[in-house]
Amino acid sequence: GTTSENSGQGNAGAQESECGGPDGKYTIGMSQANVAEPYRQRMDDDIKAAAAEVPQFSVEFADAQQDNAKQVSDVENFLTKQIDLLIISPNEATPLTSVVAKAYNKGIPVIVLDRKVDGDAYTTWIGADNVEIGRTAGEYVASTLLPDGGKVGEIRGLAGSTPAKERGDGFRAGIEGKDIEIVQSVDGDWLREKGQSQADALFKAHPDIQVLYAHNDPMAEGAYLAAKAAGIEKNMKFIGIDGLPIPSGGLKAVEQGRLSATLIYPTGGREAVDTAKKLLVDCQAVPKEQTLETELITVDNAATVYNEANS
Amino acid sequence: MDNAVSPLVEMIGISKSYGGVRACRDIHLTVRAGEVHALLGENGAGKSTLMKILSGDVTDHDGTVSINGEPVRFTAPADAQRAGVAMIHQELDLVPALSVAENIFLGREVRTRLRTVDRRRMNQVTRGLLERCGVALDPRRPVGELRTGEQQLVTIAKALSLSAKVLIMDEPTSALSSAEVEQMFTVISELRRSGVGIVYISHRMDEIGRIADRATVLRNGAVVAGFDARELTAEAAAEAMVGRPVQTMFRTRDVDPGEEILRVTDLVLTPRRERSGRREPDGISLTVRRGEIVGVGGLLGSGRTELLETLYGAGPAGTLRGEILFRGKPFHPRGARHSVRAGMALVPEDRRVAGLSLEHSVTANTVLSIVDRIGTAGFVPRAREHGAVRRIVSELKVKLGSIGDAVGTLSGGNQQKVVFGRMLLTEPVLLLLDEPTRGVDVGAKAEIYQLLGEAAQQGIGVLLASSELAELVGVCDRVVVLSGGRSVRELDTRQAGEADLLAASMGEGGAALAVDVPGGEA
Amino acid sequence: MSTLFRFQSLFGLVAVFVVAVVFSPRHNGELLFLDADNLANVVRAMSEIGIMAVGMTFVILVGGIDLSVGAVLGLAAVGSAVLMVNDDFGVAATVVIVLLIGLFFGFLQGLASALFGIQAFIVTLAGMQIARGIARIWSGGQGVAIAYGEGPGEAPVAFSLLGERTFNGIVPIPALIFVVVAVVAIVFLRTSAFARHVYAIGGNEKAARLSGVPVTRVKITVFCICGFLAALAGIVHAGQLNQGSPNDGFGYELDAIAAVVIGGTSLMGGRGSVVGTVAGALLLGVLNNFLGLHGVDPNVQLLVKGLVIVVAAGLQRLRPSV
Amino acid sequence: MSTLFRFQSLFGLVAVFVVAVVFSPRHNGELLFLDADNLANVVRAMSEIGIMAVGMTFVILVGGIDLSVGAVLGLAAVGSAVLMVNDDFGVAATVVIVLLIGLFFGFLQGLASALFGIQAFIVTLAGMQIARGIARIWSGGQGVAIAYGEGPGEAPVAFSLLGERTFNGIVPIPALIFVVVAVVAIVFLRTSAFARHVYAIGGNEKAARLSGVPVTRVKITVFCICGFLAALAGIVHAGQLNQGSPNDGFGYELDAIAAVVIGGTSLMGGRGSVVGTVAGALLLGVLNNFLGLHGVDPNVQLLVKGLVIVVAAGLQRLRPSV
Ligand SMILES: Nc1ncnc2c1ncn2[C@@H]1O[C@H](COP(=O)(O)OP(=O)(O)OP(=O)(O)O)[C@@H](O)[C@H]1O
Ligand SMILES: Nc1ncnc2c1ncn2[C@@H]1O[C@H](COP(=O)(O)OP(=O)(O)OP(=O)(O)O)[C@@H](O)[C@H]1O
Ligand SMILES: [Mg+2]
Ligand SMILES: [Mg+2]
Repeated sequence: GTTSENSGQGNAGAQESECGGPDGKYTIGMSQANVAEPYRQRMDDDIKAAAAEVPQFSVEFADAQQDNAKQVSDVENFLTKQIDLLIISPNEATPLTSVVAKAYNKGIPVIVLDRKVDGDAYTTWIGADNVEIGRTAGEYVASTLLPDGGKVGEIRGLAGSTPAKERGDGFRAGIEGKDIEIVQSVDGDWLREKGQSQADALFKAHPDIQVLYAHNDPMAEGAYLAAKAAGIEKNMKFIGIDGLPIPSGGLKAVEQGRLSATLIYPTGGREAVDTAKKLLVDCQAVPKEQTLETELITVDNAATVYNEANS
Repeated sequence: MDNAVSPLVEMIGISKSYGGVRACRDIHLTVRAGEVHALLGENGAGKSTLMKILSGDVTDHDGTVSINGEPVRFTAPADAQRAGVAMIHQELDLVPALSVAENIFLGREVRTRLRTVDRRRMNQVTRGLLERCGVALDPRRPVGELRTGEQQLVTIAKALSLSAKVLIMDEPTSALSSAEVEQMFTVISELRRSGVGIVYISHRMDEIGRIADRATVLRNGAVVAGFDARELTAEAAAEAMVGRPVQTMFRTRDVDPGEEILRVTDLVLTPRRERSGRREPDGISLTVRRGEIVGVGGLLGSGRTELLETLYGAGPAGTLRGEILFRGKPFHPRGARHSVRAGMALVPEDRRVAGLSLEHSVTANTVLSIVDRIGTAGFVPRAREHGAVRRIVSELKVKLGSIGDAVGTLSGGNQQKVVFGRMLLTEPVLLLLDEPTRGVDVGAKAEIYQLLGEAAQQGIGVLLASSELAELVGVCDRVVVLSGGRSVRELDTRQAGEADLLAASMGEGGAALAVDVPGGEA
Repeated sequence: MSTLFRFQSLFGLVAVFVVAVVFSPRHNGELLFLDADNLANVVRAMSEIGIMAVGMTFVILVGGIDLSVGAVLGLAAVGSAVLMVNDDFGVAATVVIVLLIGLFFGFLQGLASALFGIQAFIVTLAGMQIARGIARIWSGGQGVAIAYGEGPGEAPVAFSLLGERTFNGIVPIPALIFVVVAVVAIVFLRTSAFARHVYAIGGNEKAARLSGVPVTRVKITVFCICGFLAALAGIVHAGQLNQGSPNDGFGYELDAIAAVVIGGTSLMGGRGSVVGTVAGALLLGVLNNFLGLHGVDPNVQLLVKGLVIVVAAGLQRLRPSV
Repeated sequence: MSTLFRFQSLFGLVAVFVVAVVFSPRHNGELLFLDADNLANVVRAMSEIGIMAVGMTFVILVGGIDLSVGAVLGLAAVGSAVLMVNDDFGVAATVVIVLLIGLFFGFLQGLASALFGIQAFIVTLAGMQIARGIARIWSGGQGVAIAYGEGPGEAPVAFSLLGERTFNGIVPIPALIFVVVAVVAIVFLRTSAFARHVYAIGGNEKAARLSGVPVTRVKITVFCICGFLAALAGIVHAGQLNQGSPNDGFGYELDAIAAVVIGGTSLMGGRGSVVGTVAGALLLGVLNNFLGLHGVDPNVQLLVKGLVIVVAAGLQRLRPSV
């Protein structure tokens, strides 16, 4: 974990490629871990939209379907085609490290999005901090929703996945020292329907829950549906994470009052294209790490943020 | 000889039940070295079950089996084979995708020194075995490409290859025509001379007198009689089996045939894709009138089955030339459903493969062809359905516990009657029968012939393909003889006998007579 | 004997149910498992799988299999959402169109399998990918949210009924739909001539054909039924979750097949019943609920479910064979 | 005729290959598809599926199916990582233990299916869940990273060979392993008595039993072979990706089955060959590569692959039937 290495310079030593400048045409390969997660589909969409504004860029997408091995092949195919820049949102770190290094060592700039790879054989990493997001959520619950303490139910992401761990740990740090009890945690596998059926059982066992914290918006929405079916949705508040600016996303859910709050987990898609532009067109250096800020969304700012993101 | 002291095989007090059915009850049976012991009995009498016990296929039985005086208890067919007992099964049990040689040596492959399969040696030995059975087949051909009769010969060769001391033959000739049967009898005589004990099961009574030394008759799972086979007449054997004198096997009747319902002229089928093992119609002409039973004769592979399948629309896709007039109108076979609706009905050659869903009830199988017609709005009224089944079951004298029983638990002959009954329920005007009495006991045969007569009486036309000369001569009014997919001759059974039929099938004078049948190449 | 067989297919369900009752967690002395709400939840949670499994039963009875139902559910969910939200169709029109899509998809698969003789496993494996691909393209890859109201971009409120409960707020509508589908299928399979053809084809296809059964037509029809019911499940899914996502229903086909097989229907065709399938689906539902109520570790849940499926299928073997 | 049939199973592969060459994208006039590195990548990418598909061929030849191979691959990958990294086993010991685990898992499934007569589909569907469950529990739910070195917590460097290429850095080791496995299987299936028994059981199980073929033993053995090869694929997987994760190999079983079926092996058993399976796997590999090189939209790729699978399976139907 290198977190403080904002070196300011792209690792120019290993970088043999020359910046082509504004006259070139550039093919960017975007290797996505999977598009079944709305967040990642939105990442692709953001990249597509941002790249459309850069006339020198054309982007090709590959979908690894949650399979590390397929993602390795996808990157290999990009290398065969001799792309000019690789954007990768890795399925997992270790399995993709060597193929990313291979690309990087061939002189292809590599932008790693969201999940990292091991070592430092890449040009830049862009992503958000899940622990930070979890902590923000916890602090919001402690300060605003339950200033006098209370009971919280948690619906976690897929057991064993890193974001689930970090979003859980961060939340606990955020409510540290307050009189807030997490009465039960269940696994929702990131899925809306799983969130719903798990919440069915959760509310059965703990009808007195005051806040429901879900590791993503779809599970929070599922829990809301379960509460509504049980007729107790007015007795509690729902918080999710992701805040995707799409019609089925968390921003709309907050705006329409189903969720009390969500925290933006930025996709980094636009930032990745901006970075690519700096590297290929503007011939500028980029920092090794670019951490994206989260934003707390409540009914006050939900509509504004949604419209901004889709303008 | 020591077989006077202890017989080759001694089965004592053998009993075996399937659920409520007692297939064998306290049976005693001995087989001596160098004898052919015929096992007779109606369908379902327990012959196959008894022999499956001897060959280690059925193992949960009561009673003891001794080989050469040694009590044995087989747990698998392989055990029995090691002890020198081989069985030719009633249902041809071969693997279609494997070659003839691979089938013969299945489970006992010849290996090279590298432990790999020694194909050359296996093919060589197989060639010899097949020669002994009087058939020239390439040992490398997949068995699935062979005709039923050829497959039966392969199973015989397979049994020979075991060099067994005891050889059980369960209806080995049911798919063979007379020439192959003769060859097989030669083989059996050889085996007998070399001291092999043979158990021979057949429903063809004429065979018993010719080759058997002794005969044991089973009825309802129990031994009811033992004979010296040389003194056994077909009538006496039949009576012992059925328990009462069997009425005249063949009908004696004189019907005035009515209008013509089928006229086939110069039928030729060119299949879209060649399928090996088939002999498609290649110039067939014949007619069938109401109330008439027309036989289709010919040697193994002369194209009888293919003719019936083509008429019924159940053969392979292809171009038809020539003309079919059915009930006076041109008929274009479009598939079984279409033919059934038009008034045709086919009783296929192999009831297990093409006739019945063995796990399903007698009811479900019997009404299958009319199930979408007996009700309204696509629903099946139970009462009417059961009524129809009960009526046909009692008309055909099907022996069963209840009509809800799985059809697979019936004996072969009764299964055949169920297929027959299903087709009768469709009220056809033309019945196409393909070897309808194969594996059927004398009693049931007589009943089926009677049914045929009654059907004809009611104005149905029948086209009957058979390998049994006696059946063709005894049951049919006329017989059309096929050879190589062509109709080569037509005989009137009032004048011609079995010998004429055989001669015509073998093609003696066939070339000359082919002129009788117009067309052919045209 | 056939009574015994039917009884056996319910045996596993009863056993699991009893275990769930006996070991139910308590709350203020009440058995949580037997709570009316909880039981309603069990049925609601299984209703989509159950509806699909009923259709699957038909396909399996003719000796086929349909791996595409999960993807068709996703496609139908997407279709429901897109048609109502983006294209402003009414509920009735949407439902009809989506059901027809499912039916047509089943039809194409039936055609490929019955007419061209390609094995159903492979046809529907491909169909699964194709349905997912279409759903992804149609939805733009994202779940389409269903908001209710009168305006453009909003779905008619009537559709939200699918997320509601009736009879004093106890019986979930999806559960009711499941029950109706099951009852219709049970009656149909017991009394119709079509059902006889289905069983006959599964029992011996060649014999059925020679007996005049329209084999190809029946086979195509069962695939149509299966596609239709998968689409119905997809509509229910969209209504329950207020969203249609192209990823919905992932892996559901295996649950549906498991329900059918646990219910005693043979994958070789020719034997089985919808009653068994319903029992199989409920067994899986009770099992899920039981493991969930106890908060069993999800990994252990996988193990337990695997074992229960094998044991349940093994019990079926005890039925009398011919 | 059997030559023709063998030719036909390669026909699809040749067709797809020719299309891939003709429509290959170019770079400086070179055909990118025919680039040695690219061809090596194609084989490398298919090597795991290929190895599993060889084992699957045996199971399918006896009329069975094994849905658990993907999960067993994951279990084996986890096992390799955990044993070397956490438990400090050497490469040889690890490989042997993991292969034995795969073999034993196959053995248990074979036992349940052959001895107790539970349908292979359902046994291995359950086996799939069980293997995943075990893998999750064993790994703690997380992928276990494999770092190389001499210290504790590091895997022996020898294992990293699996990620390397040989013969001037051209031929990937996994591809080599795949070729060896395929050649051994082809020779074995052509020459051994065991293979005759496998075909016989698939073609007519009753006939095989009556001929004295040890049916139960052969059936259990093919499941052992399949489990063994799935574990081998898992080891290769771990070596290629430097990690063993319990989620690895998800859905691979369907690719493996598709490779077998495209290769002309009948799911009914009794007919088919490993040559065909290899051709089927390569066809899928070339197809993936072709679609990837052209940057075809991933959703459209789903559609195209589905269609190609159906067409390829349909082509197999043209072979002469017996
Ligand atoms: N597997 C089985 N399950 C149930 N009943 C059976 C089974 N096999 C045979 N039977 C019954 O046992 C009895 C004897 O059958 P078996 O096959 O021995 O008769 P068979 O004398 O060989 O008749 P056939 O001349 O028709 O071949 C019959 O009533 C039959 O229905
Ligand atoms: N390889 C095959 N492919 C398709 N059908 C076959 C094949 N082999 C045999 N058959 C069908 O099975 C039937 C049974 O063959 P069999 O050897 O019993 O012929 P047969 O009845 O003695 O001769 P005939 O042709 O005179 O009826 C064949 O006539 C044919 O219809
Ligand atoms: Mg018999
Ligand atoms: Mg014939």
